[in-house]
Amino acid sequence: MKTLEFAVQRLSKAALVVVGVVVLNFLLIHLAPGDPASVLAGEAGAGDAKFIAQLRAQFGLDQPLYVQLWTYLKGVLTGDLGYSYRNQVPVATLILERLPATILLTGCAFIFSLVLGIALGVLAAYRRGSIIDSAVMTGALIFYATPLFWIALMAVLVFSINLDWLPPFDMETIGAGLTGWARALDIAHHLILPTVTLGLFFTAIYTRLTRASILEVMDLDFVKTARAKGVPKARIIRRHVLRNAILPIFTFASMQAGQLVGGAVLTETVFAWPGIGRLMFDALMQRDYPVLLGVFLVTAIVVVIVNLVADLLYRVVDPRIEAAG
Amino acid sequence: MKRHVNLLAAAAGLLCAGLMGTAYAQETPVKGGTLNMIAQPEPPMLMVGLNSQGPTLYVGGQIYQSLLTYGTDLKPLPSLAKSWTISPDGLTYTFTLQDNVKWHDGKPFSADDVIFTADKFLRESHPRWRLIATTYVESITAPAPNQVVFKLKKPFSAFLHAFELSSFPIIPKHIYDGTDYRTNPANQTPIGTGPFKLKDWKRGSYIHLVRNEDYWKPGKPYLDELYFRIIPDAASRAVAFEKGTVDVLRGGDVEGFEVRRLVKQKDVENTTSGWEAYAPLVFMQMNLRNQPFSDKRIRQAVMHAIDREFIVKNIFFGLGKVATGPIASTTLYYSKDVPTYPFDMARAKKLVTESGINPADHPIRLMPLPYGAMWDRMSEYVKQQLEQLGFRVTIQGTDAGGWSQNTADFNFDLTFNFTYQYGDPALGVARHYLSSNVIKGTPYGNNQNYVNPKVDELFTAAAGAVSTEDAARAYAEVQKIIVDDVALGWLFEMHNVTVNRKKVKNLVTTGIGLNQYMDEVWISK
Amino acid sequence: MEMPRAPLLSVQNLTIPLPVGLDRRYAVETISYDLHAGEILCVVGESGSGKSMTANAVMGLLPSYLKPSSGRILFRGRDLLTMSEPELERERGRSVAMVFQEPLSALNPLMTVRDQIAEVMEVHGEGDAMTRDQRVLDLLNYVGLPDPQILRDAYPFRLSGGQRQRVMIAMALALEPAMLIADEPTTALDVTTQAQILELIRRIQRAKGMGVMFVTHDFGVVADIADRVVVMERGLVVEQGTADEVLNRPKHPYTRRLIAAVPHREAHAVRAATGKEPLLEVKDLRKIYRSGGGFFSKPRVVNAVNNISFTLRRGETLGIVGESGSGKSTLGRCILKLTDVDGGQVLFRGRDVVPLSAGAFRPMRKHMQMIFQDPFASLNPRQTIGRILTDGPVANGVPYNQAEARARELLDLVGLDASAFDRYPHEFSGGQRQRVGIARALALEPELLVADESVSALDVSVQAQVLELLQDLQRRLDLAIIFITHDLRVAAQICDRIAVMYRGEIVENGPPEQIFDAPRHAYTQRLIAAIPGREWNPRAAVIDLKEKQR
Amino acid sequence: MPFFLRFARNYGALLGLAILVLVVMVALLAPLLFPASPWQSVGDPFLAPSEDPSYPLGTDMLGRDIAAGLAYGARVSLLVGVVSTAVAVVIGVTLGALAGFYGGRADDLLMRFTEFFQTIPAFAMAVVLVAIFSPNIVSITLAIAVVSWPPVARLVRAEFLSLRSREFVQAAIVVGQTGPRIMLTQILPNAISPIIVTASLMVATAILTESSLSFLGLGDRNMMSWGFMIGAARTMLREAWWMSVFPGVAILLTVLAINLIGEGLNDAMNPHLRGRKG
Repeated sequence: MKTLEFAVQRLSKAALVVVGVVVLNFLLIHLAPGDPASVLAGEAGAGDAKFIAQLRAQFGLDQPLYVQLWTYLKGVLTGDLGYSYRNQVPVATLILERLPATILLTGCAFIFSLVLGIALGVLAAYRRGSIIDSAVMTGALIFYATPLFWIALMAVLVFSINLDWLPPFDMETIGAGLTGWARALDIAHHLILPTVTLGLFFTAIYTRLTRASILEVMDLDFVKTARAKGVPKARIIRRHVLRNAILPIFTFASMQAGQLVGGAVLTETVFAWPGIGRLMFDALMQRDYPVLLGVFLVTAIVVVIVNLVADLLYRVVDPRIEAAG
Repeated sequence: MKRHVNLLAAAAGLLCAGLMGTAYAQETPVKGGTLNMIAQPEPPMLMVGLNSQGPTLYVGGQIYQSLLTYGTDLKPLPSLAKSWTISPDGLTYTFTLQDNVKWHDGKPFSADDVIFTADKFLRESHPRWRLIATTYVESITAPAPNQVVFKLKKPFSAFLHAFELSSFPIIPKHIYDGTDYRTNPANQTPIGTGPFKLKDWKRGSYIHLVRNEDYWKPGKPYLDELYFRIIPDAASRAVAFEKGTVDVLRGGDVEGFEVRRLVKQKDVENTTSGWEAYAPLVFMQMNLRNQPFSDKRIRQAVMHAIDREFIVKNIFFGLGKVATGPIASTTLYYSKDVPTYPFDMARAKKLVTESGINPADHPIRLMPLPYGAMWDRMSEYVKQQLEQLGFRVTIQGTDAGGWSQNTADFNFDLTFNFTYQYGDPALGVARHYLSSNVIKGTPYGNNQNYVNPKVDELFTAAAGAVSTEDAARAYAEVQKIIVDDVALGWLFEMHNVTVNRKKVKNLVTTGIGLNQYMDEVWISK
Repeated sequence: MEMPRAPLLSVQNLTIPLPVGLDRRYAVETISYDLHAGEILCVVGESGSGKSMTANAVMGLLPSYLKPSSGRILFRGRDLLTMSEPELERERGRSVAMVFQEPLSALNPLMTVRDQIAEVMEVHGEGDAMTRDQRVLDLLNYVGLPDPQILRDAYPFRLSGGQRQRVMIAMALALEPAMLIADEPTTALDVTTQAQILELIRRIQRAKGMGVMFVTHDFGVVADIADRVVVMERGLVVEQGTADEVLNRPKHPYTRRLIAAVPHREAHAVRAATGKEPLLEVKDLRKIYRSGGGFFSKPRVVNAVNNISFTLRRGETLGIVGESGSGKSTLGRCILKLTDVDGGQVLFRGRDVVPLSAGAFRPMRKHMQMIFQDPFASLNPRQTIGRILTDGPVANGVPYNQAEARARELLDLVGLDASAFDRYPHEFSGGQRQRVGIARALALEPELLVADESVSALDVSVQAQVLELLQDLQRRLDLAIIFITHDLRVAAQICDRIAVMYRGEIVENGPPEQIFDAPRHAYTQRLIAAIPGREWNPRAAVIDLKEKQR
Repeated sequence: MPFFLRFARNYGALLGLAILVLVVMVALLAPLLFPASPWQSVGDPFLAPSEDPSYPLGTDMLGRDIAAGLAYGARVSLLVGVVSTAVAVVIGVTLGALAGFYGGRADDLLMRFTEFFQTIPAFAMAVVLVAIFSPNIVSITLAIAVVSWPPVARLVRAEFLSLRSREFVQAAIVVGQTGPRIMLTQILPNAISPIIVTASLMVATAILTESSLSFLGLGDRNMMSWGFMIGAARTMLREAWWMSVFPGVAILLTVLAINLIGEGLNDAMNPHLRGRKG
């Protein structure tokens, strides 16, 4: 199969997944008890039945569920993700405003955890049985077992409050009026704690996976062939083992991309990061369904795109895939 | 060791403050500067006519203005209304407006805007004003471009207290007339008459207001910029103040014990003033429809079983005062002469026994108010206390949405709430006790189903009284009855503390505190 | 420098202990043998004999838990066991090269053929990029690969098994080593490919004058290629000598037993099955595999079974012979409805089973049973032998007590101890397990047995026993057997008729004599010609042994 | 039994087992160790550890005993961890087995369904489920189960797919066993060890998820839980470190222990991997 054809086929499958996710979420959320109109009315200071009925009609909540679903799907197809009950802004605007922050955070955490995890995993595998191996694997085990929010709290306590090295929250220094490189540096400075906190758990996963994968590949016959050719160990790891061992890590990592967004809910709350993780949580607490749905939709799209890119890259790296179709 | 350092720092702080105090005692306001504050939680919008949540009023109060504002003694003060008169029969209120007021888009402000606000906009979208307008207001007219006259159908002793920012913000007619208010795009770009204009709003991050150069008070405001930052985590908000990222903490921005710690810092001052118009009063709401709370003795037992001093001291970190009844001690017509419910477990148990109700037969669902840690602790405490009376209590956790809906649908056994009193009992208190206000659909009415014709009668008489004395007499009587009935389980009056760096001057001057537009606030260099 | 007569490689009293807890103490014990330049030394033995161990020890490729405890491995007079890792690395690939059994897994899937061959030269600092490139081309040419220009940029998965093994050989030859170790290099290949690779190795060995250590289990291969032979049994060298001595005048009883067990075509009386009613009739059977296919591309279509027809009578054994991919196993699976069929009929006792649903066919299954290839995979490791033997009858409605009694009888019938009933498969050897597999098939008293490569995974001696058991049972129970195998020698030994399959079709069909002596189809002829050790008659070598047995 | 011997040779796993046994004991004996409810104010608020010997781990802002909270919290963590995993395993095994065994359209359908669930971030989905069905022990357990079954389904599908073509399964078909029977008696027992290993690791993840939910205020308000304790104490990190440090360590140790056991099980159940361990 040609790559283009593969991409088209894969895209249509991805679109199906996204639609499935939307329908699933829509039904789930609307099955739930809790009426957004009454929440909104409550927030307006008080509310009477007439006022609430008026709000319900305005938001289309008085329609049967399938009509609401159909309306929503039609909207989504034309890029209209609905209107936020609470914020009185189109959902798409709200999400697009917040999305870059989350992509920056999760993207950095993704790269951070992948690079560090693979590096540590390779180190541990290469020095198998040594103190370095034990230290790395113990560290990985501990970070794998530590709750994310707890690491976040401890990191703030140590690095912001006690040591005062890093800013404990926000995405940039507000009102500093920085531009260009100065602003980028400022954001980078703010990015360190959330990235590391969010990334550590995944670093631990990738470290363990990389080590296991490398050791598994080292048991394969072609490594024996390479040794029989007289290839030194370091070169065997570099040229033969690494590529074969890391491919599955990449696939796994791309599947984990969505989980990063889940972690972002916690991280963004603790670090006041203006991203969609927090938007989702706030929307949930306020029964702002269109926003909630929109966040899930966008997340699903991002996840699907990441998977797609990973698949395409995999095809480039691994010649076998194309033949197998 | 640490304590020593703190002491030293405190001493140094005192010394500095002392020196500075003498040096700058007579200083005059200076122009310029940026004031950093926190909007918590992030307001959904800044259009105060459509949303009257705390943060909306806090930020929107700098943009929109009302006819009147109120002093810390609840006396009306001029705002967009320069002066006012009341006819002796209490039926005609005449307001004279400020001159040369312009909207942020440059259009002139006039009596037409006030009439539009009162007759159309708020009548349609503001539940409290709608009630007042339909019950009492006969007509609203503008005999002159700077004059508005309200004619009432019958006297209403609280009428002059109905023009506060959250109750009566003035809306620009030229922008909203004839549109769908809720979807009007101008909601995102609020146009008011206030001293500050919206510059930009980065959702999830900050709201940025800048000085209104055409403000109607010449030479004001002093400040150039206001930043309202969005910091969702309470601990982070405390850190933000500590590190000087923000200059002001509003009540509720940080946890009570953080307040205790932060006010000890040098260069920091605090006040509980600025909440008199709202006087939030915290209460337990027991559903009177079902056993066991349908029995008055059980309700009284509950009151005796709860150590309200403990709640104030240990859960709310001293930021409050035990309430004696439905009316806060700072609100008009407060009366001390009511039955009391001291903490007395023995008495509580005796009352339960007298009622003949077996507590074990009546499992209680306790629905906490989902507003944060202190409220959760209070629920946990109340649960423990009631279990000591023999009740089986289940905490039913909900989010804000679930809480509103369950309360509004009367689907609860026991919950918590607090009420703003708006200066006059007729505005903020009576609504919880009038039998006419047992209405499904709102969490802020008489949801507990308290019905007492005598109370209805007295509240109506007080509201319609022309003289203050008549009103006071009726309110005194009604308080006695309600407290004896334990219509609600009043816990305490919340003291919200405003904490700010001392360099911020003139911050809290009125009874609406930080919701007051900050045209007089300045920062010393 | 060296003495002319000194051996290239000399293994002296080599002992390699096994980790504690295994069934024996030593992987190999005080073994000694020499390999001279210019000769092919075959190390032959059954599985577990330790025959590959020295090969790996020479290369320093033993797994970490195996360390030689005594002895020496002298290569050109230097002890490889005392060399440091960097020294060994210098020798590997340059002086000694190795070819492995499974060419697919032995090649790095993510490197092109060119890179993998060039790497040998690169790590030994031989030539520059250009000369190495040229050398790769020459080598690919030399090992007889077509279109080296194109093929060198291919990835291993694109090549056929034989091509991959040629690439491995090219890689081994890159630096013209003095010694080549080939560890079962043809075992994973089809018989025709095997013949070609053997031919290639022999040619290269002669041309370069290399010493080749050739590890194999197949005496046919030994007969074709060996100059000298080392026979190993359970870690010991039991016999060594020239190929002629060992193959034709074996002295050690073990060697004699092994050679006696080598399957060989022998005239056996054709039983009179022709008169009986046909039990199974297959008519125009078709099975098509489709793979891939998307919106734009056509699916790849393989006619795995293409219009196959034959008849099988009670008491008759039909051999289905073919190389991998010929469709022979698919045919077996089609007959037993383990896979869907795309056309044709399978008449069992006159009733077409093809249109039957899985549920409707289930009651008929007991009449048609199967013996599988892999004795390790065909028994559920979590069930006792008793459970395995009774599951079938119980599923067919036989009361458990009865099924149990029958199972114990069957254990006796297939030559297993009655105590096996309560034991688990892992407690048994491969041959014993295959007996269990046969007992399981017989438990349902079938009329038809399909045996799919049922002895291919067994060592020759065990293979011979199992074949004998099958023949014996068939006689006693009057079974019809479809015997699927890739090994013509085995088929010739037990079948009444042989059908040769090639690319989904039966290209030739007849009694063994006809297939062997007068093959008509070109493919059959190729197949016959490729049988290893055709010139050698193992029966002649051990005639006395055979006679003693009878 | 060689299995136990193999397991016991793994010191990490033994350590994990020891910790877990301790945690389980504490959880079981909580009512004996701490007869008062963990919600009951028993001492002065904000007692630091060892400030009052009766409360070796200190008290919280309402004077509740941190040690009692830990003991009762262990019950919730273990209960939620084990039950949600059990539910997830049942769902995952059922769907995975059907997809893997029957293949074809059923497989396509089930796997696409699984994919929907995998595309939504698990934690975010758990948060939503718990919030909209109101937080209580049942909704939390089910929500965690609902977001954690897809990996089980995929694993079981892969196992069934590969075991299905194994000869002993073919043999079971040939002797006339029915599909469900083959799945239950032939395939499942052979797929059980990876399932057990995965399940043990899922218990650990479920405990982490439960604590994260409680931390966000979405725990069961009637049951003391470690995540809740941290969530309630987070704002007092500086004043009363013990309130959040001890529950954090409890989570860390428990999850660590379960992971160690899971790895031990993995090594013991897949002996061919033994050589790989350092």
